[in-house]
Amino acid sequence: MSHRVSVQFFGITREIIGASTLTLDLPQPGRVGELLNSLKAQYPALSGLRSLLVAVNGEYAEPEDPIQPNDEIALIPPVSGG
Amino acid sequence: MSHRVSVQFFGITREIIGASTLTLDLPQPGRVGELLNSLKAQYPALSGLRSLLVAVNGEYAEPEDPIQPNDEIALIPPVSGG
Amino acid sequence: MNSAFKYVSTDEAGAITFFFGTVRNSTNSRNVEQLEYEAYDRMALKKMQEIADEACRRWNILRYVVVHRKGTLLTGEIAVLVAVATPHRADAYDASRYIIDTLKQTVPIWKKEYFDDGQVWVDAHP
Amino acid sequence: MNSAFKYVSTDEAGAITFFFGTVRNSTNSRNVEQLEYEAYDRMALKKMQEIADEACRRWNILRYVVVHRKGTLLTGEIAVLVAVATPHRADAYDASRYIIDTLKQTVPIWKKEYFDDGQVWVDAHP
Repeated sequence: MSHRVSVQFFGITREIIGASTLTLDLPQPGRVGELLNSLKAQYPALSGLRSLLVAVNGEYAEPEDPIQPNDEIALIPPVSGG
Repeated sequence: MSHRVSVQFFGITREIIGASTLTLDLPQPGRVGELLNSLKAQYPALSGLRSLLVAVNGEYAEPEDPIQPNDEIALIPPVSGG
Repeated sequence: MNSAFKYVSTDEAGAITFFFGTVRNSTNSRNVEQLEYEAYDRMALKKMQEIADEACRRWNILRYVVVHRKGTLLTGEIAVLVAVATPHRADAYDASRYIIDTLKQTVPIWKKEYFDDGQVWVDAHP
Repeated sequence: MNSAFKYVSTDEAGAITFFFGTVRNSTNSRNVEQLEYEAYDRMALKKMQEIADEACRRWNILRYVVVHRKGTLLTGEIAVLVAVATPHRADAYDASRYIIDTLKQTVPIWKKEYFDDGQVWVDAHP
């Protein structure tokens, strides 16, 4: 059983993926670490980044955190504001 | 032998002395410490200040520094700018 | 800037600090022609509010303004503004520095530098 | 303030700090109605220049402005302004703080606070 999640991309990850949003199938219940691994497998250039975090509903998440349907998911490459 | 020096006063020392400028006779060669002692003797309220420095030609001076005729002398009570 | 100053001014303030992050014309002696900032808006605003709230817990802050621009910026333009008003100056300096340091570490905003010979997402790679 | 900002702005600057010392409406919970600043002008200008020169030796400062007002100031008015532009922000914060801290310790300017029930030369007595 799986569920679909929509993932947002910004900055260099948007350019690596070639899209601002992707809809992915994740095993249910998905975890942040699984999402990251699946994306890194499909887009090896992601592994070359200095860091790569996942935000769930606008909060930085840990690899073991679950992903629920309708969560707002975003990939966060190294930030450089300011 | 003595010489006359003109001394400027600011802030609380101006109010204690009751003048912005005084002309004093100092033994020649006068020293900063002598000037201070002479003023404190005449105006005991000066001794109640948290600090009292003398500037000679716009520079903080030590008690043993000499005072020459035509030096610009000022009494400097505790500063409180800013 | 004037409106930020008016906003943070208050009769209880003895100190007001402003920090402006501006677009520098060079990085590692390469010539920067322009910058582009991209933000994850919803999370960026939330994180900036969290940082300001934490600063208000740590220091005696009367008023503050935190603004980050996005889109294309040219050399000399202001990218970020942090204004803090406090009764005493140590708090204004410390809070301002905490806000900008933490903002740079945690707020999801990304900067791309455009050089005459290419473009780079800042700090993306080791 | 705008003219100070324009003056310190430069394409090599990545950080600009402003410090404003403003007239607070109370000291030790006494109500301050107004302030009066008196200065030994010649020496104050000399000392402020020395402080700025020393800051330029210690930090990589591109431009700076240091202004102190004198005479009568009301609550909320700006008494002192320190603006510093540097390539990187740590220098702008450190230099700004050095300048205002040293100015307060060494520049011959005196502040008199007027309360509803009297007046006091600040810090004059132990």
